[in-house]
Amino acid sequence: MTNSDKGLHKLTYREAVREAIREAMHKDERVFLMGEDVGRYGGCFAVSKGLLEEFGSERIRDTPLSESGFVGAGIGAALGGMRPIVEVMTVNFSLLAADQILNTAAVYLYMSGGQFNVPLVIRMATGGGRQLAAQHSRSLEGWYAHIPGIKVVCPATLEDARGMLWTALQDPDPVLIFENAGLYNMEGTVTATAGPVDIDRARVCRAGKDITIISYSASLHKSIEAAAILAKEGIEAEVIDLRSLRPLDEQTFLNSVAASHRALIVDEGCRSGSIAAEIAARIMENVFYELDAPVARLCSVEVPMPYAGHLEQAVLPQVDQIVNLVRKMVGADG
Amino acid sequence: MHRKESGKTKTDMVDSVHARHLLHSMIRIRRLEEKCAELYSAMKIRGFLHLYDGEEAVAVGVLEALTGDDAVVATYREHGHALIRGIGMGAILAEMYGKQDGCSRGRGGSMHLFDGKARFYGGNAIVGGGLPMAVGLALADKMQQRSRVTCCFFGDGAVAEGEFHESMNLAALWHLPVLFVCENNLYAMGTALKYSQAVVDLATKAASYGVAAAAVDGMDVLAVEKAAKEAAEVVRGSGKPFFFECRTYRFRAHSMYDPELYRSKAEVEEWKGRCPIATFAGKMKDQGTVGDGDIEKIEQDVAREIDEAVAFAEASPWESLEDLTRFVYSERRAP
Amino acid sequence: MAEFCMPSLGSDMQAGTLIEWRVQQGDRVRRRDVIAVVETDKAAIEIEVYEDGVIESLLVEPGEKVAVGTAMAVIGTESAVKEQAMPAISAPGMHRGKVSPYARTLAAARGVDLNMVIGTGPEGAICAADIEQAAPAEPAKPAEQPGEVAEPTQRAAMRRAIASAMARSKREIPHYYLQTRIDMHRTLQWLASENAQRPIKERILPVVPLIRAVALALGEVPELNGYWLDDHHRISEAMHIGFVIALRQGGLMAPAILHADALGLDELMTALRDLIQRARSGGLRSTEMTDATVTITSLGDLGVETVYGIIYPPQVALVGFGKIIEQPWAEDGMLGIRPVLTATLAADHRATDGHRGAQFLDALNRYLQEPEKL
Amino acid sequence: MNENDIKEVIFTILKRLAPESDPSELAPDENIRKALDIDSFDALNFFVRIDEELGVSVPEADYGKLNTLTEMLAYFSRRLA
Repeated sequence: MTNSDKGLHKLTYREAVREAIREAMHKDERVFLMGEDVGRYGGCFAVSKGLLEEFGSERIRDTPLSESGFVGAGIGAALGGMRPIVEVMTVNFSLLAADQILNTAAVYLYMSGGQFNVPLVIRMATGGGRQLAAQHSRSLEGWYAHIPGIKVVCPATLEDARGMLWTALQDPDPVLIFENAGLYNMEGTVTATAGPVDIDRARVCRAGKDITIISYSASLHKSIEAAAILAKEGIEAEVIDLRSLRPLDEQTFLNSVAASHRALIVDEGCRSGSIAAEIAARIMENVFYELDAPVARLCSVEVPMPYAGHLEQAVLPQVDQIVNLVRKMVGADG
Repeated sequence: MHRKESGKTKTDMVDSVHARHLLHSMIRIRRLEEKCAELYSAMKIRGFLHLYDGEEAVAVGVLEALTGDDAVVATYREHGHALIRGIGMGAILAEMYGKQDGCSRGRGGSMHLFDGKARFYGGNAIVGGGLPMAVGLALADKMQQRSRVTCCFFGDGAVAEGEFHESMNLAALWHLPVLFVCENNLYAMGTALKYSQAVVDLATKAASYGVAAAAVDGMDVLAVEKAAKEAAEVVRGSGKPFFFECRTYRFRAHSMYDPELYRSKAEVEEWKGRCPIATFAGKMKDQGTVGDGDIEKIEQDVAREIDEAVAFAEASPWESLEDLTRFVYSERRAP
Repeated sequence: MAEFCMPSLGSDMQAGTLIEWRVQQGDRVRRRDVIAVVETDKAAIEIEVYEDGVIESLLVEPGEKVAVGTAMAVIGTESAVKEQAMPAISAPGMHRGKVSPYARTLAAARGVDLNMVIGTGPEGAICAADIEQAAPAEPAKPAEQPGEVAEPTQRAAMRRAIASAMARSKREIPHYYLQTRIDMHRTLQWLASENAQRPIKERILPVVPLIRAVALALGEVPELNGYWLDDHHRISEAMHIGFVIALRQGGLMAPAILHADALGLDELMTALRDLIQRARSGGLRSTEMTDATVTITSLGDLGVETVYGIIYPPQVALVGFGKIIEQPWAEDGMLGIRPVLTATLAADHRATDGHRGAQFLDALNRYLQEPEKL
Repeated sequence: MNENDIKEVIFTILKRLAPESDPSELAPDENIRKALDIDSFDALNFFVRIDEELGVSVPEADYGKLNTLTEMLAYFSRRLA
C-alpha cells in the first residue's frame, strides 16, 4: 500500500486511518482493535479491511452488537493495561454506550482521586450527507465535547487521519476520534514519513485578514472552498481547523479573530447548545472589543436528518451559504 | 454448565483462628455501617449512603476466595467490600467525610471508594455499569496471559440491565475469567424481584449464556466462602466466567432517606433473625470454636478501630480548592 | 456619595487626560468649583464639579487618559441625589445605533464621535471601516505625555473632531439659510461715541453689540436657542451663546458665553475678552465647552462679506456676521453711503421654519437700529 | 524713546499676540493685521498693551490709520514727541 521510497504517497482518508491502525498494532503489542464487523466483514466503512488476516482475531476482535458491553470492556481492558482501539460503527450507535463513555470512561480518573486513568481510544464515524436519514447521520462530536474527562478530536485531513491515532493511544485518558464518513473516500497525498501529530492544537489552514472561519471535520473543506471563492472577490478569509473540540485550543482562534475582527463558525452539529455556541461564547468573553460584526454561526438546520437528498443538503452547511454569509459580514453583499 | 446448591450443604468445620477472622471481618463491616448511619445523622456524611447491614457474609465470604492479584469491581453499596479488600477504615470514612485523605481524595464519597493497590475498581453507582468493565479487565488479563480473576459484584436489580446481558454474553463468548457475584437481596431499591423479573431464579439466566452458575445462602458466611472458592477455582482453572448468586437481605433501608413502604416489618424481622453475624457467632460458640471472650475482644478491637478511623477522618484536611480540577485528566503521559 | 466622572465636553470627545487635580482628598468642594484640569483633543479644560461635598478619594492619577464617563473621584455628598449638569450634548456612549465593539474601540482611540459616523455594516451598523473612513489610522506614534501633547497630533485630532462634527451636521441637519443686510451706522456711531469716552481698556468691539442684539432677538424667537435631540426639538431656557474663536495654530473652538442674555455690553465685552484669552491659552471650563445653545461666527475681520455657516450639532441655529462694509444704501427715497453688515442665519429646518428665522433676523436688525437700548 | 525702541515694543507685543510669527521680518509697508492674522480682539489687545507700554492711548478713530509698521512708527513717534 505504501510507497515510502517516493517520499509522497497517494491514499484515501480511509487508507490513512488503516495505516495508522496498522502502525500502532505493530509498534505496541498492547494495542488491539475491537468493534462491530471490524474483522471478518472488514469494517463497516472498510477501514479495517485486511487487518484480521494480518493480526488475527485476538487483536482484530469482532464484537456482538453490544455497544455498551464492548465499549465498557474497552474501558476495563484499558484499566487492565491494554491499549484498546474501540470502533463504534457510527456516533448514533455510541448512544447505546453513552453510559460507559460518560459515566465511566470520563469520570473514573477523577472519581478515584487520580488512581484509575483510562487510556482508551474510541473511533466512530460521524456526520450526514449520505442519505442515511435520521438514525445514521448525527454529528454529536460537539455534544461529547461537553464532557470533561474525555478528549474529542476530529481529523479533517489525511495527515491527521494518519497521525492522530498514535498520539491518542499515547494519551493516558480516553480519546474519542470522530471520522466524518463523508471523508473516507477523500484522496490526497501524505509524506511517507507522516506520523504522529498533536491532538490538542488548532491549525490555521489558510491565512486571511478579513474574517476568521472556524471549522473542523467535513465542514472545514467547505470552508476552504468558500475561502477560495471569496479570495477572488478580494475577501481574505482565515480558515481554522479546530482539530480538537476538547481540549478546545481557543488561543488560536481568539488570536485570529482579534486580528480579523470577524468570526464565522461552520459546524455540522445542530446550532442549539453546539460547539459553535461554545466558540462564539469564548470569542465574546475574550475578544469582544475586537469584534467588528456579530459572531456568526452556520450550523445544521435543527431537524432530524431527512432522507431525500435535496432535503439533506438543505440541512447541512453549504459552500454558497458560507460565501454569502461572509459577504454580508464584511459588508460586501452589495 | 453446572449448577450447585452450595448453601444447602453442611457447613464444614473451621479452625478457631479462621472463625475469629470471619467474625471479626463481618463485625467490622457491621459496626462501620452503624457508625456511618450515626455520622450521617450528625451530618458528617452527606450524599447518598447505602448501608450493607445483613449482607456482610457475602463480601466477607466471596473476598476470601480472591488473591491480591485479582480485581474487584463493586457497586455503590460497597463499604464492606472496600474494607475487607484492604482499604483502611480511616481512608473509607475520610472519603465519606469528603476529606483529602479519603481513598478517592474526597471526589467519590460513599458510592465511589477506590484503591489502586488493592485493585479495587470502585464503587460504581450506575446499576450494571461495572459489568462491562469487569469483562474488559478479564480480557486484558487473558490477552496478557495472566491468570487472574476479576470479581464483579452487582445486585439483583442489575440483572434487568442490558449491560448484564451484554457482559454475560461477551465473557462467555470470549472465555473471560470473570466471577459475576450477584448479591440478590430481593429488592431493586423498592421493587421486589418478582415485580421486575419474569424469571426470579437468577442463576438460571446464566445458563442461557452458557455460563456456569451456583446459588448460595448469602446469610451463611461459611457457605458463601466455600462456594465462592469453588467458583473462583472454576474461573481460574477454565478461564471462563461464573455466575454466583448470593441470596441475602439488607436490614436497613435502601439508603438513608427511605421510608420502606415496599416491605413489611415482619419480613425484615424474620430476616434479621437470620443475621449472618449472630448466626455464625452462635454456631461457633456452640461448637466451642470461639468463646464469649473472643467476641468481646473482637468488639473492643473494632470499636477502637472505628474510633481511630473517625478521629482520622475528622483530622484530615479538606482537599484544597486549588486542586478542584486535578484528575479530570492525567498529570502524566501513560507508560 | 457621588462619582466625579470624566465629563463629555463635546459630542466629539471620547476620552481625556487628567493634567492635574486642583483638590486633594478631604477637600470640601462646592458645586461649580473647578477641581481638575483635563487635556482633550481641543485644549486643556478646567473641569467643574456638580456636587457639594467632600473629596473622599481620587481615582485617577495625573497623566492618565480615561474614557468619558470613567469615575475619577468619589465625592461624599450630604444628599445622595446627584445633580447633573444639563446634558447639553449627548455623551458619546449614548449612541443608540448599532456599533461594532471594535469600531467603538477604534473610535475611542481616534477621537471619533460615533454620532457623526454613518454605518455601512450589516443593518447599518457602524463598523471599523466607517471609523477608518472618518479618521484614518496615523503612523505609530510614541505614547502621549500629558501636557506635552505633540502639536501636530493635537491639531490633527482637533481637525478630525471638527470634521466629524461638521460631517454629521451636513449629513443630518437640513439647513436653511437666510440672509439680510443691516445698516450699522447707528450702532457704529453710538459705539464710536461711547468708546471715545472710554479708556482703551474699556472700549467695546463692534461684535459685542452684535452679540447683545442676537441675545435679544433670540429672546423673541426662542426656538432658535436649543437642541435637536432624539428626534425632538428642545428649546433651552438658558441662553449660552457659543462664539467661534479661530485658533492661531489652526482649528477653532466655540466656547460659550454663559447666560449671555443676562449680560450687558460691558459684561459681554469682559466675558468675551476673557473667553478668547482662555481659549487661546488653555483654561476653558467644562461648561463653556459643552453648554452652548446657539453659535455666532464672525468672519468680518478678514473682509468676508457673507457667512454661510454650518450648525454645530445638536444646536439648531448659527448666526454669521461678515465685514461691515460701506455700501450705497437707499432710505426714504434717498441714496446714501452706509456701513452695512450682512447677517446670516443657518437654521435646522427640523426645528424651525424660514418664517421664524426671518422674524429673528428682523428683530436683530431692529435692535441694531436702537443701539442705545442694547 | 527712539524709533528702534518703539519698534522693539511693537515687536514684543506682536510676538505675544502671534507667538508663531517673527514680526522682525515684517516689511515696513506690509499690512500687519493681514500678515500676522490679527483679528479685532488681538488688535484691541495690541492697543491696550501699547497704552500700557508706551503710554499712548490710541482713539478708536485712529485704528484705521495704523496698518503698517511705517505708519505705526510715525504715529507713535509723533504722539511721544
